[in-house]
Amino acid sequence: MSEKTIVQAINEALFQAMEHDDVVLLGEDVATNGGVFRVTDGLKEKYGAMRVIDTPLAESGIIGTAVGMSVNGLRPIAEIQFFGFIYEAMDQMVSQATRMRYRSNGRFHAPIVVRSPYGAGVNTPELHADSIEAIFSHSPGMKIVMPSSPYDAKGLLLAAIEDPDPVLFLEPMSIYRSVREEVPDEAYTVTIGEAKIVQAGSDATIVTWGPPVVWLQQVVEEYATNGVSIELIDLRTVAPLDIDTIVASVEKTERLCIVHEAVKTNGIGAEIAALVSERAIFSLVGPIKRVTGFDSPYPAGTIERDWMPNPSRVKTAIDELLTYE
Amino acid sequence: MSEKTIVQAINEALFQAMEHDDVVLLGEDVATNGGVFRVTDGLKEKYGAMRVIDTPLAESGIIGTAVGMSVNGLRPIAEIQFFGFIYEAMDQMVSQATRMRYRSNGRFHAPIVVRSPYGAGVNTPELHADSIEAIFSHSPGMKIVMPSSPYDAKGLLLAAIEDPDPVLFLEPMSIYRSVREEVPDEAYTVTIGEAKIVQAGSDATIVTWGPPVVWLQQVVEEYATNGVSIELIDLRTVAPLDIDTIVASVEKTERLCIVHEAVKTNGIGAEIAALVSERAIFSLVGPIKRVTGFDSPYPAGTIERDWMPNPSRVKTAIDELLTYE
Amino acid sequence: MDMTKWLDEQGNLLGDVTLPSDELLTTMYAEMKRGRMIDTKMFKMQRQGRMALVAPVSGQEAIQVASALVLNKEDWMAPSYRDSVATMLHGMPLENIIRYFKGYSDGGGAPEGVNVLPVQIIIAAQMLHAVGVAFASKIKGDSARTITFFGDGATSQGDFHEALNFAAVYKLPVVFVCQNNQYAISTPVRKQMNTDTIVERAKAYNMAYEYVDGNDVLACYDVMKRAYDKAQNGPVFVEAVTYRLGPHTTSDDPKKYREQIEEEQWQQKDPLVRMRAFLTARGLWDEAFERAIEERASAEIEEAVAKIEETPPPTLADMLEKVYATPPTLIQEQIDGLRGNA
Amino acid sequence: MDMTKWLDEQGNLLGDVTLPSDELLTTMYAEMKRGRMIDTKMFKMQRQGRMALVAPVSGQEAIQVASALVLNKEDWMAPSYRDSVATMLHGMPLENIIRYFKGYSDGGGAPEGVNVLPVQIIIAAQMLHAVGVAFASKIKGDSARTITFFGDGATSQGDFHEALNFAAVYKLPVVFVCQNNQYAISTPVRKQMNTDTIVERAKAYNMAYEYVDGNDVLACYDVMKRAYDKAQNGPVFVEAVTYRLGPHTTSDDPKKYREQIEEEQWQQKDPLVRMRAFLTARGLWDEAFERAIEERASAEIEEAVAKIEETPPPTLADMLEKVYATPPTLIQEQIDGLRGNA
Ligand SMILES: Cc1ncc(C[n+]2csc(CCOP(=O)(O)OP(=O)(O)O)c2C)c(N)n1
Ligand SMILES: Cc1ncc(C[n+]2csc(CCOP(=O)(O)OP(=O)(O)O)c2C)c(N)n1
Ligand SMILES: [Mg+2]
Ligand SMILES: [Mg+2]
Repeated sequence: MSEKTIVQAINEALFQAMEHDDVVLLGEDVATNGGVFRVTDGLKEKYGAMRVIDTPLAESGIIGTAVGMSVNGLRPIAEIQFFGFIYEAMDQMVSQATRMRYRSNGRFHAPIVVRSPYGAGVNTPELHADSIEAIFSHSPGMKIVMPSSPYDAKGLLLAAIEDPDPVLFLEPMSIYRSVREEVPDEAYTVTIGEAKIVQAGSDATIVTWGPPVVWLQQVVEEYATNGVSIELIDLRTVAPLDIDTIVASVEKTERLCIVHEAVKTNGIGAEIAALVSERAIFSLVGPIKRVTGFDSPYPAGTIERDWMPNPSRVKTAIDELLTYE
Repeated sequence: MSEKTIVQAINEALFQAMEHDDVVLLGEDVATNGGVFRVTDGLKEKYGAMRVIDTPLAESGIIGTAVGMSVNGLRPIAEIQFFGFIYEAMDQMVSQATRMRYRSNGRFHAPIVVRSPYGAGVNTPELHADSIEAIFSHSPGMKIVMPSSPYDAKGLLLAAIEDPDPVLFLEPMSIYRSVREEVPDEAYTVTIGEAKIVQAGSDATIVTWGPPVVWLQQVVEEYATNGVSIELIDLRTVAPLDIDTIVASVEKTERLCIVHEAVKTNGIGAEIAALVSERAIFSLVGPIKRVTGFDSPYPAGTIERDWMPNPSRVKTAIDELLTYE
Repeated sequence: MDMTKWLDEQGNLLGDVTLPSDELLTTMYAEMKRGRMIDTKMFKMQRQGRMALVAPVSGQEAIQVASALVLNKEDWMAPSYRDSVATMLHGMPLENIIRYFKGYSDGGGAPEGVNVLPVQIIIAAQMLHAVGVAFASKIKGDSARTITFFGDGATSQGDFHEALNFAAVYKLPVVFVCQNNQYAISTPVRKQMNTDTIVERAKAYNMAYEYVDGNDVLACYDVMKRAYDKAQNGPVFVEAVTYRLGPHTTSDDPKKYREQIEEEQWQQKDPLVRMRAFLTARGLWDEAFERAIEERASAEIEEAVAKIEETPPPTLADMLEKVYATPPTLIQEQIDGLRGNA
Repeated sequence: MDMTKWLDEQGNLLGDVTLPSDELLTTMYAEMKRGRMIDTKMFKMQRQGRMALVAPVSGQEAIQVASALVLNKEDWMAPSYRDSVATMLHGMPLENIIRYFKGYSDGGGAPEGVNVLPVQIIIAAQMLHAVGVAFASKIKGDSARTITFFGDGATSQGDFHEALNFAAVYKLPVVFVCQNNQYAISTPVRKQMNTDTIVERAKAYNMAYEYVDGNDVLACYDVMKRAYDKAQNGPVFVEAVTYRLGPHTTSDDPKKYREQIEEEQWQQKDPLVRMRAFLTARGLWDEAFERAIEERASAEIEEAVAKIEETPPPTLADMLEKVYATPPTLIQEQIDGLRGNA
């Protein structure tokens, strides 16, 4: 047990996973350079260039190769350097990896893990910060994991590598190094598909994932000081959705606010709202609120903080929800 | 004025649009072959191979080239042979066409039209029938038009070609030739972004688009015979959403059922449900129903009819909604 | 560019070569003929409404038979939608092929031990899978090789380029077999690219290559054997020049884009006719042999069709169970609904 | 592969050539020097927290200056993120470049009449835009040519291949300039491809090509003039062999992947040093000339920075207004909310 950042926790998980000979790592600049965020640092030195593979600059090539490797018995972990570059590999993600199992009637499957740093707030050029997980949630066959803490990052990554289905593992780059916590040194897994109730509460529910989990804890605490009890749910996995946890919470609190860093329209917040309005509408005393990015491409650095959800926008939403009885 | 199918209406619109020298057409097999559905038949003969262009087999190449053409003053109409192949051009669609305007601070824009046959029910091999419009609705910058009748198809296509923004124009291949109606012979436009109330009603609202518009008219009629008045809304444009029309209808009918041919999770139905649960939840007397495809890839021909929404599933949903007061 | 050819169009041997055994020679012909018969039958069944859509192989049997014959059981095949002659010969049951083209969702599943990837619809996507499969072989240190098929049109796709580049950089044991059948649907090769041959592409990756008459099964076999051997040490690119005698698929009408005279010229080059003439001259073919192949193939087809007509297609619920290893809650609910135990 | 070279590393002329005018010679140097100064300044500003992220050009000025100098005003440029020396010389205001790298959302907008596409982040995507722009020129029958820049790493992308193929098939007036600076971030060219040169790729499309010492501005100018002329009738591919002297971006540490000795060897080949030696030998360079360039560039930078510091970045509402020609209802609501008139 020791204090680790998310980068350290992931790096450690990779070292431990690679003890299995069938695990290989591939991507742009992952080997010699150890990744542009140093997440894969040291792995090539330990496991060699045949298992930690610098690839040519071609995302479709990376994912397509990983799919083929997985069909032939390996468990490849592919890195997409920044999540906005996944569009280049869209077909291999959505029409190939996700469909290998049913297409081959179960003879083959594609147990790949696609790791990628994503998300807002570190003043990157465009297409480095987009949160486009919803695109993949509309494409059944893939699981999408988005941890918000070092503990979960390590445990979920090890679970993803063991998982028999393709997993998109999204790493919150804005909190890569800023969040630290005690993380076991040995290997362990956290179950994919289970949300975590970060803070139990009774007056309203906030559902979120990724970096907002961190700052929303303060928002929730503030409310607590004022006698308002907010339940904070960290989805951790956005596909498949842990709808039972969400519905149970809403049945209790009667008020729902969804917070995410993606574009609003057709974000995963839309699906959550739709499911709740289908399954628990009679529990609600007010509208379902979404505090999200705006309906534009993720913007340039100087305005990203205005674009992202923030405590003040969340409080406005919650305050309104609390007016309903 | 004469009776036309959707294919004929679109073909006529293309002939009329190409009277403008800046309109060009490009895609796989669109020129000599006239398109695999003959939608572009005769255009090369009339306008020549410099303006009706058979391309190499490369979707990213097609859309990227169209974007460049549009920046340099042309109005290209690009065809993607079947919508499932758009994944190959994902970056050019979502990171390039949609972003040219803001990226160049308004100096350039990309007024392309991307035409593609889409949708269920004609027993095609996989990836020929997927309805993946929602992926693009999560990517601001593009408009998405999905007509369900020959009249709208012609008018909306001509509007799309005039539109200063990139437009994804999706053609419902299952009713390409089965629906006929009177269509003016001269050029006209139908406004993009405006839903159409196909049938006014007061007891429940069905929101849909594309082929379901056709068979839902019969469902609505059946209910009418039994004294139940259903409002049927054909969105026609799914991005931007005509939310005002939807909300006005729900405020009147108090019951909402969304029907679409796409995968359920994070389909456009999710966004509609989310918007309504945000803006009009107090008008609702029951849950918001979605009757959609299942959460799997679009399936093989022998089971596609079970996968798609159908009258019986819609009636089950409506009947349930009618039990709420 | 010199093209490898063993037979002229009349089936005469060109030059001094060491022939394969008589048994192999007759197998080559028998497999081509079997492929042709199955193809013809599936086409007819589609016209009768008993198949969804078929992509005919007729005309391209030589390169497919030759490719499959050089492989060992443990080798891998990553096909497109027009490679059923090759995949069957590598172990894919005829029943699966028919089920696939009937629109059954289970047709793509090769039996255990048959290393054939499912039919690929997305042009060139399978080439990257072949690269990955071959890379895994190399990493694991086994000696399996991977062969992938694609068309002339596929060469324009980004995935084609990325696959060739990866294979060259990592020196992977993969054979890329391009069946240049002159058209991508209606688009002729000269509009697809600015070069006279496709092997030009291979040179750009410093990759070994072969250029062969794809309607000459002896030349194809020669080239594929060499390619197979070389592939142990790195990728090989094969361009087989051929022609699809039929339409692109059962939905296509080639009259829109091909001249009848061109079709007739290529009929003269039919790989079956040529090989039959060659075998006849060597006393390896007679009417009885032909009848025997025909009877065997007919029986095989009838048996497969009968079996299929006994086995209903998978249901939607069956298919939903194959999306994930274990269906997540929301999908399980949908399955339960369909199975009536919601 | 023969490389076009005019100067050796000491700045001596190799062989018998017809030199451009003295004015052009000094302009070449002055523009390279100006580019270097701006680059250095932006790098420093980033370190001071006054820029978001910068991709330095230093070391690659020769090919960029030469490329821009052969263009006419109406010609088009489709750059990547590392081409500001070229884009500025083609008319993109320095102010825009700085605004872009400061993370202002309006930096990408060239003024009316300046045909420079916005900075492209997605590797190789701009190559297809160049193809489209050139295609439009050809369809409209104007004589503009299009030039696009990309790196050695970009050659592995599918879009690279599709762009070259389209350009070759349609014989478009486009010049593809590959700045082979030896690395794609940490990945050296020998891991990126299996060939010794990148021009091998051009041959696969039957495309005209040039292979040039990218640190020799005279050779670059010669090659680019020829490429420009030839491009009237079809695409030309140029490989300029060069080196980025600095890190990939301000977030990169080349020590992880480059040997110091290699960096020193390339410093010897600095295009500025070489050209200065050449000019000095011809009496076209002295300290005063150098000072004059420096002063002009400093003034220019200060003016741009001052102007920028006066003009705040666009707000989110401004940016939302630029997504569509007219914001749709739901976006207009968001704009109204931000502008406080909801
Ligand atoms: C990515 C993609 N784009 C387009 C298509 C539609 N399509 C199917 S086959 C075909 C032509 C393929 O030509 P070629 O590669 O020469 O193979 P052939 O059919 O001649 O065997 C096209 C355009 C597709 N299946 N996938
Ligand atoms: C599609 C895509 N993949 C990955 C990246 C991340 N990335 C930015 S620059 C770069 C290396 C580019 O190398 P090269 O093409 O040689 O250009 P250079 O930076 O050397 O000028 C990479 C991998 C990107 N911007 N776009
Ligand atoms: Mg072909
Ligand atoms: Mg480089």
